[in-house]
Amino acid sequence: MDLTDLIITVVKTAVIYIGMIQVVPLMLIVERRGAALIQDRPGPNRVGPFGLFQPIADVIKMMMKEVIIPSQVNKALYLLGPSLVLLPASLVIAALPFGDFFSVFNKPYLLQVANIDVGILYVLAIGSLGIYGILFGGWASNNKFSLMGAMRATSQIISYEIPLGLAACSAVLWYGSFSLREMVVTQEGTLWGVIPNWGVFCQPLGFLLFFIAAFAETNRLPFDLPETEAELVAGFHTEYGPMDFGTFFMAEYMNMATMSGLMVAMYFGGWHLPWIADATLLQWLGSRNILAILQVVTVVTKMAFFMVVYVWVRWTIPRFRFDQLMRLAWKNLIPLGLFNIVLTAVILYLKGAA
Amino acid sequence: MEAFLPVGILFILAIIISAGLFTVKRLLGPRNPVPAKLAVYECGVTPESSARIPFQTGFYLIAVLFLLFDVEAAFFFPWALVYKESLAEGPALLIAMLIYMALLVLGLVYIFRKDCLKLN
Amino acid sequence: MREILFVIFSIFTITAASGVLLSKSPVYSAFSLILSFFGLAGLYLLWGSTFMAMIQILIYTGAIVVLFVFVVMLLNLNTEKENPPNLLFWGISAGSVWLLSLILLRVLTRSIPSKLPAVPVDQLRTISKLLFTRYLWPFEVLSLFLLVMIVAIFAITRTGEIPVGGEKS
Amino acid sequence: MSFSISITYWSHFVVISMFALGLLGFLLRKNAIVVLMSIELMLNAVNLLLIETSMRTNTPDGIILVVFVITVAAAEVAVGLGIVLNLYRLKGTVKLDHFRNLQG
Repeated sequence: MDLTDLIITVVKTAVIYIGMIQVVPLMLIVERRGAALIQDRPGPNRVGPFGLFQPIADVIKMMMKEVIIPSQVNKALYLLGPSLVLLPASLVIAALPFGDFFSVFNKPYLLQVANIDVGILYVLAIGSLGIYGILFGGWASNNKFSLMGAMRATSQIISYEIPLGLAACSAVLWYGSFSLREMVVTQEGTLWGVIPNWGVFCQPLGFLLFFIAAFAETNRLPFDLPETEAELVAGFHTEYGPMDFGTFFMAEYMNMATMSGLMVAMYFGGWHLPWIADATLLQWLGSRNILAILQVVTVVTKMAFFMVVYVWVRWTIPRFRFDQLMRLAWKNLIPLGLFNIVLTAVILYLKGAA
Repeated sequence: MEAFLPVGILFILAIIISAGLFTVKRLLGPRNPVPAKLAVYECGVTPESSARIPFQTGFYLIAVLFLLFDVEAAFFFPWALVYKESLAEGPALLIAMLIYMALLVLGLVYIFRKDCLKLN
Repeated sequence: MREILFVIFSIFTITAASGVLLSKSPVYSAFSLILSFFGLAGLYLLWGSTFMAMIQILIYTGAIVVLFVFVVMLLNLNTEKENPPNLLFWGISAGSVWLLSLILLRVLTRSIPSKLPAVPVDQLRTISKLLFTRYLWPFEVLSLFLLVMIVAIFAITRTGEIPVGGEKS
Repeated sequence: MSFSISITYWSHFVVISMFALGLLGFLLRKNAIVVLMSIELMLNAVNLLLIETSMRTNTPDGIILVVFVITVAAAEVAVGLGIVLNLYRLKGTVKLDHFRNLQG
């Protein structure tokens, strides 16, 4: 790896990371306006045209607020809490593929932070570290509501990690690879010449499981038990100031974006457009780099669709109760995940035998 | 292993962003601590008892079951990786996994029978 | 480059591991344990075993330490103070234990040649194949073992709340 | 893989130190939970040695052994902490000095 490689890698990483952070202000306005649309009210529409500058105002307001460190907290862990949530959320995006590759000086560079051969395991492993920020932050706050909120959040996240893993496992079974990039490459073309060869058509049950588990993993409604306002004040971040709350929020939105990116890569064909092969597109466009831009636009559009679905579901479906949540995970999703693995294995066996 | 170098770069960037957020809030926000403001929040009244809550075994059981099932699920991954290639050698791997999964399902059935996961 | 990273990760791991011992509060011990396992995962990566590094993070940091942290936080043992350590006693113990481990390692690894590694094979698939061919039966027994563990845990855990300070307090 | 021999010695140093720290914590600490953590440290030192040797000699068997060790460690922690919980229920503490009923 020479110097130009290193510089391009650093720039690429920075661009992808900063791009993922931009999800946060965008989602702020989409969520607030979306909620207003669904609840039939105007929503924030004063700051700038159509209220588009609302996120800027929100961020400035958060920064200018007073920093409060409550007197009874366990200071070191209390201050570390938000960062401990943000770090794993930032690291997970390394495995997401945003496109095939672009070329600089006739040398190809992948449109992905790192092409990790154990991609899906990496995502599951690093993604599971996010709970420590919640646990330590909630415990260090030294408040009943915080501790209860943290415990609930953790129980929920760890319970839904197993269905998530089982769904990912059946995807690995289907594609025969851990690498998300290779999964996307396999999804090119059509199934029986009619429908796109996407994971969602080959693994419908797996996608459903992954979709439900993704909501629970990101603590979104209908699974936002950790911060049930009526019971737990604000959950694990009761004692945190505005900017720390902002950091937790940022991590939540980045996790949502990562989950959307995973769903796109594993089940919705990644950078492939339906029915059009990459080679044909390259012929039409004539240039590798224009194709790369088109691929990035495709992936981002698909991700944006899932983000809108997140908002839509949030304001449509009411919240579960805690025992219902646990029953859903252990009694329904885990047996279904195991069944899906057996089903996939048997189908692959029959396909191989035929 | 070289593939993880960009992850290291990303890690450094993430640390910079977290540290930046940390300093920004320290620099911009006013500081005016008052004892009442710094007290523990309990819906506006003085805290009744300490934040210690009785240990609920339910949480422990969830964590233990998660641990055991996570270990079992982790073993599905290497199997899933080589399953497709091993199909040419007959259904040996499929049967091996079915036995493994039967034992796992037995565990699940035991959990449902005992019904220990009912919280509240 | 690799050597420098290796030294950094080693020092990080050992410092975090000593943090487990030296922390007054079990919560900080658990936190150090997380850092230490993270450093170990880095060392596994440096040795070229990406799969084991991920399994280390997934199972050790992601599941085993969660259990520790749950128990520590819910039992709230923070108030229990241990007597301050006798530094001389700890130092002598540390030295002798370290020497003992050194001798143990020398004896155990005498037969292993310290030759330089060949080009690593496609490690992921090799391990997976091996696990389901030569080690298939130990693997099945492992499943049975975990099943027994589930039963055992339900047998020893009584449901209900444990009041602060135990039932007898 | 351009590791020199000296790195091997470094690695052994890490293994020894981690094992020694684990053993030390196991022998000297009074808190039952920290004792369990120390056992984890010892197991991890052995894991590191196994992986290092296995990668150095290019035999994947060592890594399989690590997989088994991790499973057993998980089960050990699960049952161990269950026992600690029961101890806490009995005496309201997890300090090992308080459990001397079996002492002769």
